[in-house]
Amino acid sequence: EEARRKEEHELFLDQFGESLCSEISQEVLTECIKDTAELEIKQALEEKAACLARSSEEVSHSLIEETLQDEISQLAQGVLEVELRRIYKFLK
Amino acid sequence: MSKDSQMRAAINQKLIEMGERERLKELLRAKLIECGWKDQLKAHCKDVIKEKGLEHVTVEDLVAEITPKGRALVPDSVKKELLQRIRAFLAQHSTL
Amino acid sequence: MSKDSQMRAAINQKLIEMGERERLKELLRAKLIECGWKDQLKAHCKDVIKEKGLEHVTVEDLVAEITPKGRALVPDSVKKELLQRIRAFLAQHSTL
Repeated sequence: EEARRKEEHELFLDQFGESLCSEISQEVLTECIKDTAELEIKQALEEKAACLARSSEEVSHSLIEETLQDEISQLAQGVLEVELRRIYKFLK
Repeated sequence: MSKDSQMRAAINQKLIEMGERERLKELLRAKLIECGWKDQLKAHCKDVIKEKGLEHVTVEDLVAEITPKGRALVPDSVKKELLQRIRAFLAQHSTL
Repeated sequence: MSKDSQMRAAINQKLIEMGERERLKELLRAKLIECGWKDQLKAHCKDVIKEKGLEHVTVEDLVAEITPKGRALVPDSVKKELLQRIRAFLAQHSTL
């Protein structure tokens, strides 16, 4: 009788242990999975925003550089032509 | 309430009162980091985000996608260790 | 292609598709006149010609000489305004 009760108790502890293990694992995994997903999305969004900010600055810089090159070239040509015409007129 | 249910309720209460439930959860969290599970899950997250596109994926979508692999990736050794801790506690704190 | 290069290419494409790139260049040209940049650089040009001598200077020489100052003379407020315009455009039209 004693042995039978002991055996029953051991079986109960085994089964209960397994179900508790499963329950705690489920709880921790659900929590970790959700936290990880949230963090990864947050980090991805932050990285994207940073990339967009950097790239916008670079695009802006390129646009300025391109425009300056055009303007400087035109300006230099224009000023030189005016000076040459002035000198030519003076010489005439 | 059956005798078994009573015993389960009593043990659960003891687990909580003695802080052991929290310690077991902490142990599992630590083991999941130590064995590389968390890093594997992060990598899987990144793959899913890349595949679906960041603008198309919500937290709920991502959780649904990564959960099967997340559960499958838990090493047997980690489950075994948790179970051993639980059994040790039960052996100490449950009486016939 | 790096993520940044891809993003830059995508931004440029959007700006071009919607005609915004041309509008931004026009805006910049107008600002460069408005803030006196053009006048300052013209004066600098004349100084360089005077210094080097008209017979010794080509358009290429002149461009090479005045470009550093040309870049330095662009007011920060103009650069800032251009960047803000780009950001506002992307906020409105972005599926990047």
